[in-house]
Amino acid sequence: MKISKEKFGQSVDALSSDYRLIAPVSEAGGVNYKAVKSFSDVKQDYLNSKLPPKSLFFPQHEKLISYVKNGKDVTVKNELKVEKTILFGVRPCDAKGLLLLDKVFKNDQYQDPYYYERRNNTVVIGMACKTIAPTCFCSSMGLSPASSEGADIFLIDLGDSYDLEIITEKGKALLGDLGLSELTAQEQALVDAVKSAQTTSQVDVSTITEKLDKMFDNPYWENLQEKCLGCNTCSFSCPTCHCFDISEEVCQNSGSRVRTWDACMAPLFTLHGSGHNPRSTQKARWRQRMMHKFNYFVHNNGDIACVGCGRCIRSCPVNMDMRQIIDGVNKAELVVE
Amino acid sequence: MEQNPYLPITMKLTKNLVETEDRNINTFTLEFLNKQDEENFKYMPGQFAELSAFGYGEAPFGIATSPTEPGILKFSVAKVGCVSNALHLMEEGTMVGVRGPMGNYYPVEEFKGKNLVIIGGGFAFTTLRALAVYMLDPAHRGDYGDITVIYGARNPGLLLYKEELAAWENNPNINLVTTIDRPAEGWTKHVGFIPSITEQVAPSSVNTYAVVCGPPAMIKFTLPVLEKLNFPPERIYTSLEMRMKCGLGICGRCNIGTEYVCKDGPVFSMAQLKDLPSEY
Amino acid sequence: MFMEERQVNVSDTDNKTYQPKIAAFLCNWCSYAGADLAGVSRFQYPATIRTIRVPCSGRINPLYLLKAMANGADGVLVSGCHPGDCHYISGNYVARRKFALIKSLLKHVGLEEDRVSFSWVSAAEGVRFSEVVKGVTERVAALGPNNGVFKVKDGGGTDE
Amino acid sequence: MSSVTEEIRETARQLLADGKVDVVIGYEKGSLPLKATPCFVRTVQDVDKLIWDETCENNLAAFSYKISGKKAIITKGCDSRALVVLLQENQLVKDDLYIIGVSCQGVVDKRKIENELGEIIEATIADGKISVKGMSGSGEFTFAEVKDATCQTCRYPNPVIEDIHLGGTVEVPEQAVLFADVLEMEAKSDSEREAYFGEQMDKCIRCYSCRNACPLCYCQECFVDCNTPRWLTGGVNRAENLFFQAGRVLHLAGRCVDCGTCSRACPQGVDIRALNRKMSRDVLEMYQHESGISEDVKPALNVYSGDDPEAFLVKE
Repeated sequence: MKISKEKFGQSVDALSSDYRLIAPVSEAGGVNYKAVKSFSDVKQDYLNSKLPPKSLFFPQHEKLISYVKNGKDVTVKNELKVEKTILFGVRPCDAKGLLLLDKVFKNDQYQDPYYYERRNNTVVIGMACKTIAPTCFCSSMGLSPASSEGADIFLIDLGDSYDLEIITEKGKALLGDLGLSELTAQEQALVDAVKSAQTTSQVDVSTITEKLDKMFDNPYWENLQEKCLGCNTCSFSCPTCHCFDISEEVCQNSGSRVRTWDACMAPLFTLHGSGHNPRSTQKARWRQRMMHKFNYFVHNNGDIACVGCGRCIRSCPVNMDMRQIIDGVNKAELVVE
Repeated sequence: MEQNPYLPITMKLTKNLVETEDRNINTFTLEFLNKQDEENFKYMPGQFAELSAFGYGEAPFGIATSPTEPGILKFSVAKVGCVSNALHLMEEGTMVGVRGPMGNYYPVEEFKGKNLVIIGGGFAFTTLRALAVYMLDPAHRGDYGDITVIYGARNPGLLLYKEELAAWENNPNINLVTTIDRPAEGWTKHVGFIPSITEQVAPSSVNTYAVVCGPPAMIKFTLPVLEKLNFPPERIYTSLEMRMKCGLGICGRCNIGTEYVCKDGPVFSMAQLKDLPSEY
Repeated sequence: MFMEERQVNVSDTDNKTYQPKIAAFLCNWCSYAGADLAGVSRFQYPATIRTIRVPCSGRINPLYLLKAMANGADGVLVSGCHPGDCHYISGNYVARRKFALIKSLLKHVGLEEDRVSFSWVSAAEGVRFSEVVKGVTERVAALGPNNGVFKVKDGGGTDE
Repeated sequence: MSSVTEEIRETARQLLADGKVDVVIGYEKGSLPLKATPCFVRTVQDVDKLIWDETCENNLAAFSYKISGKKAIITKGCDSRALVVLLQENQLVKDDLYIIGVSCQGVVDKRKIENELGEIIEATIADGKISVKGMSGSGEFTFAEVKDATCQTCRYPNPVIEDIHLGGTVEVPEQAVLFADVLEMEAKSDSEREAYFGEQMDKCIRCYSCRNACPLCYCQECFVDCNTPRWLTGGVNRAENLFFQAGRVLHLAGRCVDCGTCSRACPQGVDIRALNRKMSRDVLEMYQHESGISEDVKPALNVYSGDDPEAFLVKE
């Protein structure tokens, strides 16, 4: 079904007293998700954001609690603040990324309130990709440039209008009755073309989990990571990476406990107070990265923790290419004990 | 909204006791401020908690008390980093934060009707103490067979809980063996490393479980001894340490393979560990 | 000694009459004694400095100055021995090169030049010490509270 | 294939076959167009992976102290300067090092191309022309148009230290004014500079790729990771990002060899180099020192002179 961009914008803007609108905008570092005042400020033609929208639910730096000390006493305050939000223009890979993060922030025992309160108060409007970058490989990860998984409302850009699909109840509740019209034959053809598109770049992950089950001690890891600088670029730009650190920020008698993004690529990540480090080499850290995404996560959550957005490939300073590494795993010879 | 697992309860530090002669380990006694907090803090021996020194940070420590000791929690902490240093310097009466209890615990249900040998080295004795106290409690003692504790330290001054150890010496419900690495003046008990002492004094492995905690080197050399004594891996338990931040299985640093030590551990049987990558 | 993790907030803009707060890193062998002399000789100078004694101006790490600014100091004063008079022979000579570069870089990134001051004051120069503090205070006061490029607002959180 | 590539392969083959080195650190073709990637060749069979062209942008000196054993390193002018500093600072054992010098025309700045044509699908380099098929169109560039900013002001394209030199040398173009970019920045007002660097710092996500790519950032514990004392909070904002960058730049003052690898590594396109260049200019102007030119010249901040400039002192 179709809605004109103008009308859609009006509907979204009409909600501005209850919801803030987060959408892609152009800024110095590239396109990113930021709060915008009106729908007209939203950037419509973008490949994908430079950084994934995960920071909306899991900010790079956030206060968990704050406290004030008074002599030997202390008062502790919960710092959780939530605003109702419309997150507009999320690409299929990132929407799927959010579904994967949902599984991280809620496990068999705990639920992370900071993430979930924000998540529950946000409506995700997905947007199909009409252009596909050579480094995109979402089709290999069970997605496609037009997969609506993870979105509450899903749009396909038709120029002056959108093809609009309500995916969830939450999406339905947000916009109410929009007065959608039928697509013309020409538009239908365009929608069909977008829906049938696949990424040009593909890798095979069909057997990777089982393969990795047997690869912890494989020599494949030995030289894989030699050129890796150990920076956090790939993790920070990944829609599913979620490791974090908790630290203290203090000023005189008051302070707060904050969490900040951390990454398994950093040597300090696992360093014990005693000086012992269970993952003391970059080899162990890369193995952890691959194992976590393609094996441990699958065993624990039933899904591969990679969505094929290609950001890590685009931003790596030494051209560590996830597709090649996956390929390498597929080709690696198993060591028979 | 559900309870926020990042929000600590405040507890009062009622005692900051220097535990060892080298002044490297202190035992903190914390008091619950109200009944509600205590009721919410239901724990078992082997679990840990995240202790906050407000202004310095938060770190995970094993709970040294047993749930049979109401009203308080105790932690024995070595001075290694920023949080532990701050705790050591803390005046009695100061409020500290506690999040927990976290992780799993020693399988005291599975131990029922069995003999137990508890083997500890150095300051890893904290949750083992909790386990021993739990089982020695009159309400539970009848559930278990013989209890043997083998506890070693480098020298007599480094043994934790000296008064308690002295009391156990004379307690017919528990067989305590203490050892130090090298002979020392005034020391009349065992001298030697834990693996060799274990070989000498360990009870028969028949119907017996072993719980081993200590520095990696001690564990490494004690396991073969237990194997030699015919303890199967399913009946050897240990508690692991990892760098942890959230304690909730989310922050991503304490995993060994698919298992998060904070959430799925810290107590593992040797049989479980054999199936996991050797990354700890 | 174990280093205190605690951060000290040296900024306090609530005062009605604005008095800048200046973190003063003073060499133990000269400027610190100079400040002492100014004190016992009752040479007046504004109570704007918070003295941090260092063993030598050569001990100054650029991060000290950045951290002071980040925590909200309105100004920073570094003072050491006159060239040639270093207790450790050459500490201040080595420091001098560093200081020139620090000053130049901070100006380059847009920090007001007068927020960071360097001087040589000997143990005998009590009067001069008070003059330096007066001068630095005047210039920093003229700039007003630190809202500069290094000042971290609200503990540093951007929370989004 | 360029003749230098041939020579590199031949030299590497000899070195490995003769057992003179355990590993040759060089470049191979990357997975993306116009991107070479560091590679570590340990066997004669792998030697043919090695390449040399305008896409070899990483500073391989950054790997020199991470890789153990005897190693040969393909070394550009800037890489060689970094090696000199590392040798001066005792981070390397000279006997373990075999420096294969190559003169460098400069490297391609992919971002310049991507800004015009979108993500690159295909590209070829031939006869000084770069033909590119991008997501939003095709185009052809001369090498000069897309040369990395660092390389445009490079004064040391030829290695300053080497065990063997391969290929020809590159003539150093005369620069009328050194550090023209820094002078231009200095000429701006304080608030203009503040605005410029502020915008740059806003982009920074503190991934530390600049630090990790830098051959001279080898501290065991970087000040940003230190927790006693904790210099920086985890906050990612203008002020703290500038604290990080300024702290890093000051630590590199008088050491930075202006290879520009920090700026190239940055995924966010932060102009980190502008800060380093400022320090390099100051060091040159005030102390007449350029780092990493000769092992015999002591680093600027390790020495002093009685009449070093003191213009920075208070007037009192």
